[in-house]
Amino acid sequence: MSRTVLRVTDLVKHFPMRKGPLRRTVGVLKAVDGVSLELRAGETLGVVGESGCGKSTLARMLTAHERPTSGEVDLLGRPLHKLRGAELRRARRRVQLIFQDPSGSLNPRMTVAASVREPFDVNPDLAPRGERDRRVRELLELVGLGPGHAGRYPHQLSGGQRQRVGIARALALRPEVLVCDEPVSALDVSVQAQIVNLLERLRAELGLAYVFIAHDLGVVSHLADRVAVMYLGRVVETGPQERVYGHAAHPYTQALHAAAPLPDPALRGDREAPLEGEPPSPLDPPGGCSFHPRCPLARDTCATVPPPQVEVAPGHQVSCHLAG
Amino acid sequence: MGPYVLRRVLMAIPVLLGTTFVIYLAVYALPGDPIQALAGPNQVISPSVAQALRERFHLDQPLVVQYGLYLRGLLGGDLGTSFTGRPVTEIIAASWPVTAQLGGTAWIIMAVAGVALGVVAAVRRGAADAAVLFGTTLALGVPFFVVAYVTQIVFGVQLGWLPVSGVEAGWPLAYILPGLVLALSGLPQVARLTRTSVLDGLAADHVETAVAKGLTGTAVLFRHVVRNSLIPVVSLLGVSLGYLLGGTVLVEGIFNLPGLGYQIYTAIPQHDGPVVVGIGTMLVLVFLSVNLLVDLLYGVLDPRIRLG
Amino acid sequence: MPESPVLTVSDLHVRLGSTHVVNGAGFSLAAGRTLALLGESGSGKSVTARTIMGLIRPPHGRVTAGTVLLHGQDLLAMPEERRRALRSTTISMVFQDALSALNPVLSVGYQIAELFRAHRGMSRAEARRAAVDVLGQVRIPAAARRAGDYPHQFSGGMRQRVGIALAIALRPDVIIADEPTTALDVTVQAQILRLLGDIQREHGTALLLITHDMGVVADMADRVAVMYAGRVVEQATAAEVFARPRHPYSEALLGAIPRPHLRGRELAVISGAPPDLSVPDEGCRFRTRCRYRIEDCERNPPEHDLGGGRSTACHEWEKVGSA
Amino acid sequence: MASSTLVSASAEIPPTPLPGGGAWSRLRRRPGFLIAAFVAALMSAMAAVPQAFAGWFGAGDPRACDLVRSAQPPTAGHPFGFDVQGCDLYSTVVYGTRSSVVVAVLATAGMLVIAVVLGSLAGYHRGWADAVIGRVMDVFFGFPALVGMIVILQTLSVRNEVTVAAVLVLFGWPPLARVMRGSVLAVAGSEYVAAARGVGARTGRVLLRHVLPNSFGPVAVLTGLNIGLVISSESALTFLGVGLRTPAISWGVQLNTAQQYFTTAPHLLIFPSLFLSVTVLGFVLLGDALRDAFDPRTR
Repeated sequence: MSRTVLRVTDLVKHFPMRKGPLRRTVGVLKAVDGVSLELRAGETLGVVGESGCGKSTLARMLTAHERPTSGEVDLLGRPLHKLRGAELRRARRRVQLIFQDPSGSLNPRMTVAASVREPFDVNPDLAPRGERDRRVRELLELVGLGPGHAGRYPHQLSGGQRQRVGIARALALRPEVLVCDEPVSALDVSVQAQIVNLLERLRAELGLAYVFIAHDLGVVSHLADRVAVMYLGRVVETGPQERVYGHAAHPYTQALHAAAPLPDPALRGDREAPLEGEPPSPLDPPGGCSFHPRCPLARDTCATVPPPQVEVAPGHQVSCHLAG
Repeated sequence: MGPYVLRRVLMAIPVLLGTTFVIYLAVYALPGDPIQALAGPNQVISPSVAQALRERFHLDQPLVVQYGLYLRGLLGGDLGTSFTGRPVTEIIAASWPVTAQLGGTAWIIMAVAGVALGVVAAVRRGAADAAVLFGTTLALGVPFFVVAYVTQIVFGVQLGWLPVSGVEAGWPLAYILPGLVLALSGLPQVARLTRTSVLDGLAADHVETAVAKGLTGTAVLFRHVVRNSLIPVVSLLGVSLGYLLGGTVLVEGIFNLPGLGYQIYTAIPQHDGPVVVGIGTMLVLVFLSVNLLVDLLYGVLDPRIRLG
Repeated sequence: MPESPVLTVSDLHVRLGSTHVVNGAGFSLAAGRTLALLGESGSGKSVTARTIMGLIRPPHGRVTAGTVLLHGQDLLAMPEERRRALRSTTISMVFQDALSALNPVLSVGYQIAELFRAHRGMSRAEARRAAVDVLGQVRIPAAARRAGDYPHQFSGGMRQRVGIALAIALRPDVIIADEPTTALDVTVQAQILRLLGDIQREHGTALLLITHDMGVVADMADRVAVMYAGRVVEQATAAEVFARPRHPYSEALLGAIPRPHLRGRELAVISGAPPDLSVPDEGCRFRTRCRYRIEDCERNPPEHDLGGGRSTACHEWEKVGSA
Repeated sequence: MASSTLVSASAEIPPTPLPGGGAWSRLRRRPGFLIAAFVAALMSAMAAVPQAFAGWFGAGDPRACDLVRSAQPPTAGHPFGFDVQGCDLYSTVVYGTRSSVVVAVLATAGMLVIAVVLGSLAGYHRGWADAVIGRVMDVFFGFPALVGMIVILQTLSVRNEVTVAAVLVLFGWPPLARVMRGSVLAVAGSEYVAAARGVGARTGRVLLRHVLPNSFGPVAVLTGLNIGLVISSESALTFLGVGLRTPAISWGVQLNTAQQYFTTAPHLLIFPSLFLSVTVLGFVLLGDALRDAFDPRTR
């Protein structure tokens, strides 16, 4: 088994909610509430969940854009959130974030070349001054953009091209891990396929490891080796792709699969009744198992006792009273 | 609604303290002799008057204490005494009705005309829009005390239609011209904000819903466009009162209307500092109170603000 | 086609500014059935829907040609006052983003009651009761109390139920739903789609479902009209399109969706980008990205009727989908 | 068919025309902008080198006065006539441009500096800086501006271009700072700022390369209008007697004097008013043109 590049232990992010002129704290938004994960070199970990489950906050903590309330992200053997200053800047090069909105993640006043060049300018040790332009050209070529695109501004590019620029910029730092936060959700299906293919190819060529975050089960199933399902700030199920897709053990994962419309009219009709209700507010999550108010199988204990984590198969863990 | 009102009222308190403190600092705590500053550079003050004033303003006490005492006096209705010996509150009592009538007239003209012009410009577009934009630019561009003069000469002196000086003719006659001129100080802003706001309103997605519901054009326009668009305008109408209050100094001065602004206007050349500062403070308090009311009204109009 | 159509759009051309957004779109919707209008962004599907509702108006946009027949009457030729009376009563619309589609400063009860007052002449109190009743029909719990709430106080799914309530309140014959679940999470999407399906069955309403999601099409639609560059390039039953597309674009779209058996393989991509619709073009709009391209593609292909209500706009349709 | 992911992107269509980039070319085509820019430039030139303009009709020195000609109407060589002191009104009015424009430029520059610094601080660092700056802004929004300026100016013993400008700044910065704050807030929350941090850029670079260039636009667009309004306020304050004082040559002073003579010598009122109005209008129109060109909503 290959080495672990990213290990997340008990990661928690609570946002105090303040109100009024005195900014009193009126509650705590538990965006991420105790997440532990592991990512091995060259592997793709899919993270699936609905809006508000904390997957974006998780992405921002993995890439040091956000500091956790508690818990640690261990990146290549170094505790990312204990580092400061120059050390932190060096460490975070190894893990880069790909953003969801490709038009928002590029400075509208910088050309493609300037955006991709910025990592070299702020990290002078990456490449000597004279080589930077060549490196920028190589990176653009690597993501499928020609020299003709280098002088353009973001608004002169299509959504897919912008996402390629964002990927090129992240690759400039030679990271080992890319955290992709819904990188294709804003794109049309046909463009989505281009970016998915590109990411797959880069992984093979550069030996990258991905944390691929999405609400779309289909894309994750295509890319991921392992999958983690999040609900209200927690990972409720994690395991190899074929287990989580083929033998989902958590009622929420099962409901997600049932709710996802499949592109095959023949399968219509034999679908289960959709899950009731909507995810509760992370400001006031239900006690016990946080899924119990929507769970079709909930029992009395689910409302009071937090579920234990059960290993139902090798590497396949589920947090549910009914599992196992 | 209750918590919202309470919150707004509580939020007004630091502003009240802040504004009075700024005035206090500028007038009594700037380097130099505040008594001389109040009196102006050329005024000779007898030592006994100066001593009396020094005691009155507690200038021998530490700054915070001074401010505290000043504030207590202020809230107790003490706005100081004119160099003529008359308490400022007395002057205010005698002159506020004129200002209230002038300000009220101007405010109504500004609100009605400003909103109407803005709505017409946004809905009609084309020539109406261009005319409103041109007119508001002109009104913004020509300083309105210049307008005051021109109006006075053309309407009062040349045409002789309306009184151009004093209040003998009473309301409304004596207030029409000065009211119109004063309204000009805020009208362009109101008209322009209304116009942009209605344009935004017309482009809002929920207007398509209203059309898709099969409502008539007027119902869509007034219930779903104008009503929503006026919410930001309401807050500007409060802020615009600030322009009007400042403008009264000029307009009452030029048209000889014996209101609060007129008192400031005549006190300045006489270097009667206490009158300027006292009435100025009074106007600030009026402005703050009106804006508090406007804030509350805002909450009534917009449930997103009220219900958080 | 066996059933009689309630809504027939033919040869529709719409311009927004100098851009020809819709270029000869045509399709028909049978009573009580669901037609999915499928396309990517910029395909003109939303503009087509809004044109049917009469929401595209000068100076922003202009219908330059075409007819929209509702129960045989051309909406585009009708005086505005008659057309207005048909909105919500005969044809209505569910919008994509319910938060922006609802007036933020009016209670949802008021916004629904407005329909009954405008079209049924009900009193304020009667309309209010009717509104609460409709909120109950879309399964909003405690409808009577919630009628007094404002849109921002509802969750995303509940808000879209309000949007549906507005569309079904007056029992129209046709509902146009413009990406009604795109802004929603997958479990909520499933609830909303089921609700739409149930209502359609109960009321016998015809549904024009605008979507970019092939999963939603497979789940909901009886028939599909695939749009590309403002034109319907293929029309067929849902089963037919998924089994054997007859237009290169439909084929490519289907190939681009990740599916279990494609794991570890490259997904099919459509090379290039959609055409610039402000530049006139005599040929097939898809030809620059098409792998079946031949010389004939410089002429815009006619609509080939393949029988059984199936049609495609491709010169080489016989070769498509045979792989 | 699933062939060339990489080639395909390069083959995509050429760029569409810039959405915001055409602003300058749009601007140059507007007659309003050209006139306004001309007036603003002319007035600025007149303020910089009044002697180049004052001598056009022969008499060039505003201080060469002859009480005998007090308040005489226009004559040959003296197109605007004479003021109460018997000075050539044309040259006094020309020289009056200087103090108005100097005050306006000083005040606007001061407001911009404060607005950019405090607005960026509040919008970028949030937290207590934002809270404190917000409360201070609330206090200054709590004044009817002209009243506040009158109260403070009348207690100042030194009143020149600098102190008047300072008081105008004191009451004029909050609206600009609020615009700046909002715009910095939006940019600071954008993903490209996060991305820049992600590749290791430090705060200085993030602010200078990413935040400021993208957030200054809305404030910059307000400067034209602001200069116009400042000139208008300055002349009103001076007119009331709390602004610049004689011997300063200024339109406000001229208008104040003219007040008493307007029935007998209307030219005293007409010419300074005309210059004042044209100047303010020029800058306001300039501001309008800028806003129209950069704000898509107005089109």
